[in-house]
Amino acid sequence: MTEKLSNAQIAWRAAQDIKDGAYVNLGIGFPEMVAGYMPEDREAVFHTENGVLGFGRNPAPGDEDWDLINAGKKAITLRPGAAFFHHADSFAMVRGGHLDVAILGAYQVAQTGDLANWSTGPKGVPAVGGAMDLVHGAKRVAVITDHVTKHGEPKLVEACTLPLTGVGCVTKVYTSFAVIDIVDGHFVLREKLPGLSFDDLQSQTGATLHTDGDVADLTVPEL
Amino acid sequence: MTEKLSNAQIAWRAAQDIKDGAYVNLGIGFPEMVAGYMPEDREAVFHTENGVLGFGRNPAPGDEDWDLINAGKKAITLRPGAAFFHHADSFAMVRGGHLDVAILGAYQVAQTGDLANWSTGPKGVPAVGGAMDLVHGAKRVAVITDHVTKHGEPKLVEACTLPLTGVGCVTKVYTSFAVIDIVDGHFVLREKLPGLSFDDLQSQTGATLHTDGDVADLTVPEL
Amino acid sequence: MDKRIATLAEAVSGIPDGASVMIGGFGGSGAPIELIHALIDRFLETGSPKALTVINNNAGNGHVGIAALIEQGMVARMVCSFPRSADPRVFTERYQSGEIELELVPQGTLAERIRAGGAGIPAFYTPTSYGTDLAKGKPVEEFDGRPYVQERWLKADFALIKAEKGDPYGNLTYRMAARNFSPLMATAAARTVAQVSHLVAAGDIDPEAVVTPGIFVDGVVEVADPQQEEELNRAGAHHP
Amino acid sequence: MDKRIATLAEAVSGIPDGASVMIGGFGGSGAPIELIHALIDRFLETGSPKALTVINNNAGNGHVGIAALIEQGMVARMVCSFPRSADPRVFTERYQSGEIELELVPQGTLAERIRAGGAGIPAFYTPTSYGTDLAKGKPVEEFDGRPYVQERWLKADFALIKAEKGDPYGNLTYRMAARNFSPLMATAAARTVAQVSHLVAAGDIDPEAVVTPGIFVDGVVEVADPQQEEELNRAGAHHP
Repeated sequence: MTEKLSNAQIAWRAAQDIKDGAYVNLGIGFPEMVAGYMPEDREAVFHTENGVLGFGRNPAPGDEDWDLINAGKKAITLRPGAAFFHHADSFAMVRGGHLDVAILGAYQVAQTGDLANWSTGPKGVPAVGGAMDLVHGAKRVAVITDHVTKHGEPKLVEACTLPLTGVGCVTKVYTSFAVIDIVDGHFVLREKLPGLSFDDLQSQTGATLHTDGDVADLTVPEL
Repeated sequence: MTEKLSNAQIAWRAAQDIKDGAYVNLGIGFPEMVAGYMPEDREAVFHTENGVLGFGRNPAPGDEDWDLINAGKKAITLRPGAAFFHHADSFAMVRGGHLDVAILGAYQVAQTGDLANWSTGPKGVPAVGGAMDLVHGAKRVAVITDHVTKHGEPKLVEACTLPLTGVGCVTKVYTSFAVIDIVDGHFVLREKLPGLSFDDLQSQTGATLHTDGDVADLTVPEL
Repeated sequence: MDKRIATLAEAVSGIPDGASVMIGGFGGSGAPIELIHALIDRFLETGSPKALTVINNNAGNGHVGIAALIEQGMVARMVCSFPRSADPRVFTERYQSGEIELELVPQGTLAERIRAGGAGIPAFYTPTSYGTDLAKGKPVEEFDGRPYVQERWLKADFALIKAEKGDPYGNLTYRMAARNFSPLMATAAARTVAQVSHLVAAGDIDPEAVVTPGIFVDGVVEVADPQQEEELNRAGAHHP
Repeated sequence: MDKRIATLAEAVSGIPDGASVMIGGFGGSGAPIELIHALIDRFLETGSPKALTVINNNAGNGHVGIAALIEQGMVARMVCSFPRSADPRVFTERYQSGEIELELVPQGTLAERIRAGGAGIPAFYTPTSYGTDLAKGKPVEEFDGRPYVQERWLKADFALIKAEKGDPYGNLTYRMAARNFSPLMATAAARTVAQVSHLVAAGDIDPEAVVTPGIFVDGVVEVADPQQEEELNRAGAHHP
């Protein structure tokens, strides 16, 4: 079993690439962790689909106001400079290219940038939420994900086999093993865990890994 | 020279058909007079394209606030229950069918309901404003106008010769001589000045006048 | 001008079988619980309305609000973006048994379709859903070299929404993230009724602060201390 | 986050020759006179920017604001709905001499095109202008048996707007009917600068009262006692 990053560590790594002053949307669930690892000298403004810009940490249990929630229906708090707006204005921000980055989870990411993250197939109740809007709206769409599924199958693939969320939309993937850019239809490896060989990483990746100059060590703090 | 209604009297007559509780947009200039003749027991809410609902009379000279104007750039006042909104919301009200009636001026009205009221031809600087939106938005589009031009030419015609504002949009015309409905591509005379014969009215009208039952006397107060 | 309605029962009295009803709210925030429950109470007394099409971001949670509406068998069709919740069992069972039809719409497209319905825009183009299963059968057009999907406006017979303040002209304000879809739905329904937590006099809402101008609202009914869906569900509430 | 800009000169420094500039205001209400005059002053000092495309409801009045911008020969093209005013001579002369090109757009279509630009909607359908000269050359499509004209989004390189309050995050409120096109233009320009009558601290604008959220604004510059175009014109003012 290869050493791998925890979800917290993947989130930490993704947070390091968010610039000061960025407007950011974090997908429901795992991506929400990214907010907790912003470098202290940078300020990002977080957007949630349901009409809040500039929200902060979750309140302490018992302090929730359930009219003040995020897209994942978790209670949030406001930071100075926050604003409320309706859903059409909220998605004008998304679709209109006003968000600097959206960080989403994934079932599969293809080397073409295609993303599958909303449906695992015809069984069950389909639910899409705002993901299809985010992938075609934010200036930069990044994915955070385990490198492989629970069953050890690659999540980074040549072409998605699951229903697509968007076509050619993802440009960066932070996984439990590596940091990978998507450039011109290729996975370009930028960072990998120091204890993992290139060949081992390739064997757990469903499409060819390219390099373009040095591959840096992916180093993250204990969290 | 035939007796004819003054602009104030035409405006008065149009005002009598505005129902209590109606949302109303009045075109720039002459149509603005209609607001002054609303029956006292009825309340209409007036809309102006530039983002005000529920405005009232013009302020006294010297009391103007030039950030509070109507589409004709005249200073206005607010009534209780007024609201401000931006231009896209304002035209959502217009285009979305939320106004009960728009009352506009006209160069020509055709028996088909076509309206020409924005351009007298290629000379001069063209200017359209909100007229083209209003004619396809309000639930009812009425015109107030002199029955003939200054040169005695009919303004009610078979087909407009001036550039159109809208196609098949007008359903009622209040003129200096008559009140006329537009029904299935015909002018249907509802009221005429008592001193004017049908034949005389027809001779000053550029398309066939139809009747459908009695033609009432068009009676208005001295104003 | 007086759009005040005295009772919840009266507020929901005009909704017939087969009507399409937009219901405000995102999860529990903004859910007009009292209006929904009044509609259920009417159904329990009279057997109507049923076979409703309900438009909401979600498809109910637990056994109150929209979930309770579904549980009573009043809903034939849901239009929503995310029919999952902490406790989505009521919808899930009806959906899987084929009793309820689902039209799944991306959230931003749902918002924009409703806005378009209210703004008289019959169709628009969006990059959202291009190349996905949700774009199947929809016209695609290229603008400036990029493909877009054509989407149609969405209107409804009724909108039931929750607001914070309302006046007799129908002007409304909202409370925090409870705003969400409600200002859009108010514009897109033939008849919009708002339950307001504070019914105030004309002139008591600053014209600058009005979020939904009264032209979009047909009736306001005061519900002074409204129930919050999330709190009801945490308490395990059922309606009725 | 600090979007405050110290001076008007700095606020307009990045606008190059040939840029498209949305300018807020409807007639004099909402016209960002000081930003426009700062742009003129820059031009008088440096000869730039020129050959601008200006998007505004009107085309200037008298000899201040947009009229003064036109009078200096800085404008190559106007996009507007109503290029008439109490004193439209400056525009009229340049238009009739062929020095300025005019794109005439119905007012509601202008507003909706700008909103579409900000909302990522490349095209939409409207009943407005169907069958008229202003629809010539535009695609027409029928929906539900009624014909509609296809209109494209409108974006700009810059937006110069006037607001009432602004905070360092760029959140804005407006004053009465001075709101008009400005909230839309803020969304549709690559860079939006607002002159604000009151620059307040972060947190001093109630999140419920924000009309333009800061995400749409790149810079705010305080102009504590702004000039009002209508008042300037009534006083016969010229700039410079």
